[in-house]
Amino acid sequence: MTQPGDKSFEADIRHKNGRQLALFVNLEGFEGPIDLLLSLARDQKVDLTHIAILPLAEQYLNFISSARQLNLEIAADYLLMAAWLAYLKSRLLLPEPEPEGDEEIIDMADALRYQLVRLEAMQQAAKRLISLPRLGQRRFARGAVEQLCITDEAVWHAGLYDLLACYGDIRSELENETLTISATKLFSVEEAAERLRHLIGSMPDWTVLENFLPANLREPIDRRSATASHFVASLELARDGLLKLRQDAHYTPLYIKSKDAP
Amino acid sequence: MTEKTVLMGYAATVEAIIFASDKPVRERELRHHIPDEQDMVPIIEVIQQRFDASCGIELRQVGDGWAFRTRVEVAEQLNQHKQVERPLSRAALEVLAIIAYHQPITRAEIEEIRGISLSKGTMDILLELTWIKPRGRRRTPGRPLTWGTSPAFLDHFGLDDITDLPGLDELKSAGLLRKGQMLGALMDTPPTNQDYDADEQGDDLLDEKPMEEAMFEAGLSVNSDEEGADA
Amino acid sequence: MTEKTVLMGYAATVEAIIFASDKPVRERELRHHIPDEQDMVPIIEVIQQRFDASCGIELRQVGDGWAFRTRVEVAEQLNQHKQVERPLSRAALEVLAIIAYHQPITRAEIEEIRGISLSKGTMDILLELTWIKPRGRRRTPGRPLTWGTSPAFLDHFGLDDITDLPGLDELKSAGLLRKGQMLGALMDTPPTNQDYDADEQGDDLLDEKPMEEAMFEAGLSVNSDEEGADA
Repeated sequence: MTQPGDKSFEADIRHKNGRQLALFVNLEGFEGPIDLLLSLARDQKVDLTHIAILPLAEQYLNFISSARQLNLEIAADYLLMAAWLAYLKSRLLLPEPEPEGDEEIIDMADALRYQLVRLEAMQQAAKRLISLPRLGQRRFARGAVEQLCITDEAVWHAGLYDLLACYGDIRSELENETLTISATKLFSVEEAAERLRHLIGSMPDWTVLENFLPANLREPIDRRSATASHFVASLELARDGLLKLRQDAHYTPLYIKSKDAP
Repeated sequence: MTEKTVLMGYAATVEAIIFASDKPVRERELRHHIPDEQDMVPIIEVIQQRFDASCGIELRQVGDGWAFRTRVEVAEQLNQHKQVERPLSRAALEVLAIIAYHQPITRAEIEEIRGISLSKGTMDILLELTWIKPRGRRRTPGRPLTWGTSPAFLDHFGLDDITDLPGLDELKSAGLLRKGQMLGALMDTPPTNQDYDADEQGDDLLDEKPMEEAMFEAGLSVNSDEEGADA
Repeated sequence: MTEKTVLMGYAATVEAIIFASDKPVRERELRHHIPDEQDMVPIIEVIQQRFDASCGIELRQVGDGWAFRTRVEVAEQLNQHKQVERPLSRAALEVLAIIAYHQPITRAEIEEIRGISLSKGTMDILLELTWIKPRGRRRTPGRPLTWGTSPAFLDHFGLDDITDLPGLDELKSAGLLRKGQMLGALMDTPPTNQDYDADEQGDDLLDEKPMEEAMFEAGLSVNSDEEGADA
């Protein structure tokens, strides 16, 4: 369904490339990769539902690679799309796709077309929306408001936005405060030494140091803190002659054992 | 087009201009919108005919300009209820937001979150607006009264359900958590909508006359000689 | 007093209340000023007769309320009154259109349609303009909040109802109001269409149909063999 290689068309695209780069020196004018693809697709001047995906993919890839040659910073979204299109292109170019893979690749091309058509529809809807006779532009409300009667509507005025923004502020302040609390959750070396002193007696044989870490460490930062403080504590206890340390090779687990153990 | 139709067309324009203006419109200004040879008087007559005595509004000459005003008879009848709209105080808005997100919540807990004690008037205003209501008592020593939002609150803020309030993550992504945004990744605060389920089903814990006590706590005087104050 | 006179009297009151305000007045508010047994419809009819097409002002229904607005036909004459407004960014406008046509819709779904993540501040602006509001939570894991448009949106864009959105029917029958991500879905995990069925409020602007039907309606060929189409 997708015809690779309408030669004159591709030449046309190459010809256009320079102009396009001049037009969009960077990608900031686009609302994401689909938006960029859509803009490229519009240049083909065909019904989007029948747009040929292969030349479009090539155009996008050329565009991105030219932008890279110019050392423009390209957001990850665009690169991800480029990778995906490169894959799609390679599949579309396979001389004889195996039967079951064929359908999948057609689905992918159709899916891309659908995304383009849908976004195009929404962009047009946005234009129609903004050109409606809007209040304050082509329709007007009463200019001289009269205070007449407000019976059950609140005397005090507050909108949803006010409420949410207010709560946002409250929470922001709370979060700032909680940070200090969470910082104290980190393990001190003294605590770790205390734990090890208590636990080491119940471990008769060599045991990996990590087994001595508290079980309820959910956050990675807590875990790292506990590992560090337990390591330092084990060095201190070994120095004081309370336990023995063993490591078989660089970067391998650290074992500890009570000095009383056999 | 008949002369009448043309006249009606000018009248429509003049009507709209006066309607949209925030102060009386001078005849000189109105003249910009109609041809020089057109007399103003018949246009005003057309409008006054539409806004005749049966209408709630009239076209009136105010100083050297024209304005629409509510007819005195209608206004008098309506002004019996006249109230002036004022923005809710910051304190009241804060308390309301905290109650909305943390309900059922006790007065002490509200004070704890705000780090400041509640002044009498604040709960008072919210109660008067019928935006908050007692939600039963906590099963803790002292059995403190808890507060929650009312259906009137949902109605005023255009919400179908209290769970429609955006959670913390959603506030953050909407750009409404202005400070402390960088902490998001570290903190991982639980979503607030869990809070609603967490507490005991507030409403069935209500004692007999919660409203009275509630109003008392909120600093409102209550006539305690009859039992009419049941919620 | 004849029945007609009584009706005219109510109409005058209702007219005055709506006319006095620059915001839509809710029908519930109007009801406070007329007897319970009085039907609202004939009152509105009386008013609409007065403010007929020859008038520069019209009575418009806005959600569950009413407002007087100048008629579009006289707009050209009113040009000098145009409000200066901050132009909406392209992103904000696109997001507004997507919310309007796809509501209720989650943030993630908006991002899927645009193929890019929403920057902070976009939703914020729309919320501050009071054009969007929360529309309940999806019954899917994480219970994400959905968004829709508000009565203020209808008022601003001069729509009686959300079904009056320009081109809504064509978009719907072209299958272009389908949520969900196509590319990502194909790239990694199969799409889970059932996620979108279970909307809490159930008042999407379209019937939920699987994505492949949407693509079919959009004029895209889909292999209709049993196996191929269930991606």
